[in-house]
Amino acid sequence: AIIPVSSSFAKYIQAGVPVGPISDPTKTVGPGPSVLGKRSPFEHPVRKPSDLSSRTPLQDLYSTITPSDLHFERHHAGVATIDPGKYELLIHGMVSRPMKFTLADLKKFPSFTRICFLECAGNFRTGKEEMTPQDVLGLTSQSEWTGVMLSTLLREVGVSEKASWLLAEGSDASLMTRSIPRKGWDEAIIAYGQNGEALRPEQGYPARLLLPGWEGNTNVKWIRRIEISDQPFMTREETSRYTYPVKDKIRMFSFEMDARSIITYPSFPQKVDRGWIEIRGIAWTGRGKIVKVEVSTDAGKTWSSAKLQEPVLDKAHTLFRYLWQWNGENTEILSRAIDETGYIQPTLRQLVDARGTDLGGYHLNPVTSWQIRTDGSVLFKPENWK
Amino acid sequence: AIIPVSSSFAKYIQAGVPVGPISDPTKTVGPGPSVLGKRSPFEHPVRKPSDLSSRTPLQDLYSTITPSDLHFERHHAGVATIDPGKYELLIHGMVSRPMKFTLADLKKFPSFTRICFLECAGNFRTGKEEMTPQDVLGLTSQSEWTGVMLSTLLREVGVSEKASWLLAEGSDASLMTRSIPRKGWDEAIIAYGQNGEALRPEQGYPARLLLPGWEGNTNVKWIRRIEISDQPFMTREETSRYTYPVKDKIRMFSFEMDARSIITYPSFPQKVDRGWIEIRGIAWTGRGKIVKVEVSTDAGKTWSSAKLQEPVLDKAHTLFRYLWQWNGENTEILSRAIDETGYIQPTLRQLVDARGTDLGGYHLNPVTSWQIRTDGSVLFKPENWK
Amino acid sequence: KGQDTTKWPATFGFGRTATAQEISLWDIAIRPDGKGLPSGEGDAARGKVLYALKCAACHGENGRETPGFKLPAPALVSDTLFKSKPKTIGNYWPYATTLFDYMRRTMPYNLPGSLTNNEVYSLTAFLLGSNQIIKPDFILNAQTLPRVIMPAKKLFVVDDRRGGAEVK
Amino acid sequence: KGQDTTKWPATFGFGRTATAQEISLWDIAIRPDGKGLPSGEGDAARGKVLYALKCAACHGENGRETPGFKLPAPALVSDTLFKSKPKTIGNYWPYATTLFDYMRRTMPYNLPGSLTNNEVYSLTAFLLGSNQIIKPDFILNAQTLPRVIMPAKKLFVVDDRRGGAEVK
Ligand code: HEC
Ligand code: HEC
Ligand SMILES: [Ca+2]
Ligand SMILES: [Ca+2]
Ligand SMILES: [Ca+2]
Ligand SMILES: [Ca+2]
Ligand SMILES: [Ca+2]
Ligand SMILES: [Ca+2]
Ligand SMILES: [Co+2]
Ligand SMILES: [Co+2]
Repeated sequence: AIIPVSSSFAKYIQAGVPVGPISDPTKTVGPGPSVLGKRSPFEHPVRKPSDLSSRTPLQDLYSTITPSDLHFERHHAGVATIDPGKYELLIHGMVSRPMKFTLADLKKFPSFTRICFLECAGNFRTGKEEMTPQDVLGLTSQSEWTGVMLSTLLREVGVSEKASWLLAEGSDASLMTRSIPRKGWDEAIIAYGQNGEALRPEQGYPARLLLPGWEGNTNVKWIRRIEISDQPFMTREETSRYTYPVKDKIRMFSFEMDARSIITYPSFPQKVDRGWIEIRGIAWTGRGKIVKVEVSTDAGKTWSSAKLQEPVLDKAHTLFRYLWQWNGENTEILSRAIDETGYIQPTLRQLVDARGTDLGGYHLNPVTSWQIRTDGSVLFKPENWK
Repeated sequence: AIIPVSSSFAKYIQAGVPVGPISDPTKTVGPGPSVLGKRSPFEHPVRKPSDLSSRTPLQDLYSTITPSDLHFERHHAGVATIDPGKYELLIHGMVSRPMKFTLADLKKFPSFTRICFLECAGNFRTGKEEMTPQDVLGLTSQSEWTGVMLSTLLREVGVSEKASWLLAEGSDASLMTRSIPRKGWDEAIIAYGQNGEALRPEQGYPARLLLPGWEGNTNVKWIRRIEISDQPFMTREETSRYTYPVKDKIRMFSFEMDARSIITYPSFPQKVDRGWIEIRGIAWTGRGKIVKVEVSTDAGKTWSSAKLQEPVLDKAHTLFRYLWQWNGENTEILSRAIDETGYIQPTLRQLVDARGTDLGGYHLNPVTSWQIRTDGSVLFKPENWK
Repeated sequence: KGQDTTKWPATFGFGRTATAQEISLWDIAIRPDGKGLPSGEGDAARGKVLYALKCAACHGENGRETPGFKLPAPALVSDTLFKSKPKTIGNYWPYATTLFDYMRRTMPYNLPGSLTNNEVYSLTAFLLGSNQIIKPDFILNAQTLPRVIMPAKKLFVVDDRRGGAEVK
Repeated sequence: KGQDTTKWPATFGFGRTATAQEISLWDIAIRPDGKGLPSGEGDAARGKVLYALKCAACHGENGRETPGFKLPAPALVSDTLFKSKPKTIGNYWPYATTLFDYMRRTMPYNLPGSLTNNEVYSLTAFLLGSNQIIKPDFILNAQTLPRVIMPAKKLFVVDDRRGGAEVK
């Protein structure tokens, strides 16, 4: 830790005053106000990047808003750089008047703000005990989004009553495209704001589609075109990707993210002490609100209701907390989310029973479990289903 | 704007491919996932620092969460640097057992999260037409805070029933101290989390007092000591500062921040076009929830209700929006907040009538007004009350 | 209370009509029925040459997984049995039009948008051929491509889950 | 629904008892009744010398505003009329104990925490004297300081606003 020394009175600070990493803060005038804040030199939360994505450090977060620079990433041809002055959104197809909107145009329309999560449909990894929540489920984050409701723009172009699907197309080098059925249009936002400020480049600057609760990939980033149609386009991302085997079939167009949860504390590689522990985590569902989270501290034999942090928002990460007195013995702790449709987050076994062993990598939302060892160490419990 | 070129396939990118500030993003593979995100090179929101404080760029924000690096600052001896491993909070005085808590101890207790605003009691400036919302009211910001309820800690130390005040003391070089009466204890939080991550240094890392709705200065940062007492200590910050003349008296212990609002769009130095304009702004009150914001587009002659963004939270910045068709003529636009106690944000004239002309600089919450000129320019309307 | 009662106008007047030229420049998506396919044509022979030149570096000499070697890009050729691994065009892609659409917008990864329509037709023919879906001499164009029936098409079902207690 | 029904224990057992020594090291706040004042003493004559050495650079030669010159720190001396500007110790501070408490914790700004208790007593005496509140030879200590009555004390009233329609 390096302590910067500067203040409006720095000129008065006598040479020889001890200033160092462990100087007494009550006797050391600190730096004055600045243009942009920085993290404490003692804090280093980071995303975990791979070639294709980067993961949010869920275990380092205390609440539900993900700092924008820690928002997970998944892009298919890198982060596009878009000049906001040249940006335009085209809406055409089955409309009375095809139109182009500049970014300034978009910002002039009546605006809307909401907090909701985003999650990659491929979120969830297992395989070894030395995994953190970031490793297991880091492809989800939450922001406060602002933009213009898609319905406001569709009103301007005059959408045909016969229209039933639209194609959303990005302007990155993958020209990402997804077909969105009419049931997704009502809540859709063309978002230009994220956590108070402009969208971050990795989240689609200057504008993206936001479909609250729907799989991340449908929330097309760097959006430049919307084509109104009466059938899906069957793009690569909705056929050869983001589909998954279910017994002898392949399931496609799974838009809503299924309810799930994860305990973020305690988790690997943390250690716990015998005594009272507040088990903490997040739960969310693409189908509305979380109504209940249940926690088991005896490897799934019994379950009790956890406390949900108010306000519980629609399609939003919901904090849960559960008090537990650990007696120092080996055990497993688990959580399961229950959403307003009555859906209970299933076990991996239930998913395998329903879908077969060739599960694929999408829309897998099993209950996950942490093993607590007598020495207080916490390990992920990998499960194998093949 | 400089475009970084790197990706997992960078090695395949042929030399000679045109890459530059205005290259076609659909044909340029962007950089891959990274450890920490950065703002778009086209966006430069900044705080406006003076010797003593820095102000949040309210006019650049789209919603209610202030990005942590843009949170306003006001400190009295610079930003303290605290080693979290050495941090301790002492609670003593009229208690059965004086105790010290490490940061790790604080984090083990049952935790609590809420969104609320912070505002310096000295927020509000006027004086010239060329002022932005940041200049006028930039000493307020909002975060999602997490910590342990003060009441949880007081339960551990066993507070005497006779206790009625406590002293909160910071560990910065000003050893900031404020006396807090019992009515403030229930909602008080010892916060260690801000917008998902650890508190930022400027907001009191690793722990601060949070008194939702109370004047910023009472939310003692870098808190190291709480002394339980049966009378206030009459510290410098609650006597010679943060007090203000009211006619022939000096008013002290104004804890709750009075309801106020500001239009952030349109505002100086923006320009508007004739036609439909969505007037936008924020309103907040330290006394509960905002129940209504009224907007006038005819210099205060008539007022209409604006739309509030749901959910409206207790002691929180509340977005308001109001649709207006501007006919191109000179006018003034204003907003006024109404809170759940029935309080209506007053005009400067009303404040002068109630308090006299020697208003001082604290707890001034007048309705502010933007002048719209025929050329579309927007200017702040300074008011003089001497 | 807390509501702006202003009636919305029929139009806010922001934005402008897009010209036909602007639309056609961006209107590149192709539907399974062939809507959106450009004129031009191609065949596997020409595709094979292009593939070796522009694609093999990432997708492998013949588009197949090479045991013991990790390709920087997905395999493109395999047999047409659903249960076989890896899942590629032959056993997992329901529409041939998707191949044209996807390759034209994204490939080659390092130079997206650089292929001509004829080149994309030829590469599509080559890959469909390699996956034993069309004959080596099949000519692909806007008329023939939508008629190619993919083996995996019959496997696809639309998700019918709507929440509720059942795990599906 | 959405509630953890676990009963809280009488104590969670986190944290530890603070020792008397630890408390006394940090327990520096002083109340208007003098509780918290340390032993020791001081007077204006000694304070004047200290002031010139350690304070005058920021607060001005005699603690007064100099017309046409902006001090880097607030003026400390003015007359004792409330309506007079600037508002300083003489006309605006309700308690003399506050002066001791504040200076000991924060001044001199560049070396906070460097003054001895005797030095703080002397500087307090000097500043109270300069503001014509105590006589030049008054000895300040834990007994005499809380007895000093400040001219502004009678002006202070506690905010009694509780919301509602009235603007006050
Ligand atoms: C520089 C490396 C590179 C080159 C060269 C390249 N590709 Fe690719 N290709 C990729 C990557 C990486 C992906 C996966 C992209 C993704 O998943 O977003 C891919 C995906 C594909 C896919 C989809 C595969 C699937 O299973 O979904 C096809 C088809 C394809 N490429 C065809 C081609 C053709 C044809 C060429 C030559 C004209 C080509 N590629 C050249 C890297 C490359
Ligand atoms: C390096 C500059 C500097 C020096 C040296 C300095 N001060 Fe200060 N002093 C300040 C500043 C700046 C403030 C205002 C701090 C604030 O408002 O947070 C201040 C405030 C004060 C105040 C409170 C004034 C008010 O109106 O609230 C007193 C009393 C004071 N100083 C006394 C002293 C004494 C006594 C000394 C010498 C022992 C001293 N100062 C040395 C900069 C200085
Ligand atoms: Ca995506
Ligand atoms: Ca329990
Ligand atoms: Ca403060
Ligand atoms: Ca209106
Ligand atoms: Ca089309
Ligand atoms: Ca004390
Ligand atoms: Co994804
Ligand atoms: Co303040």
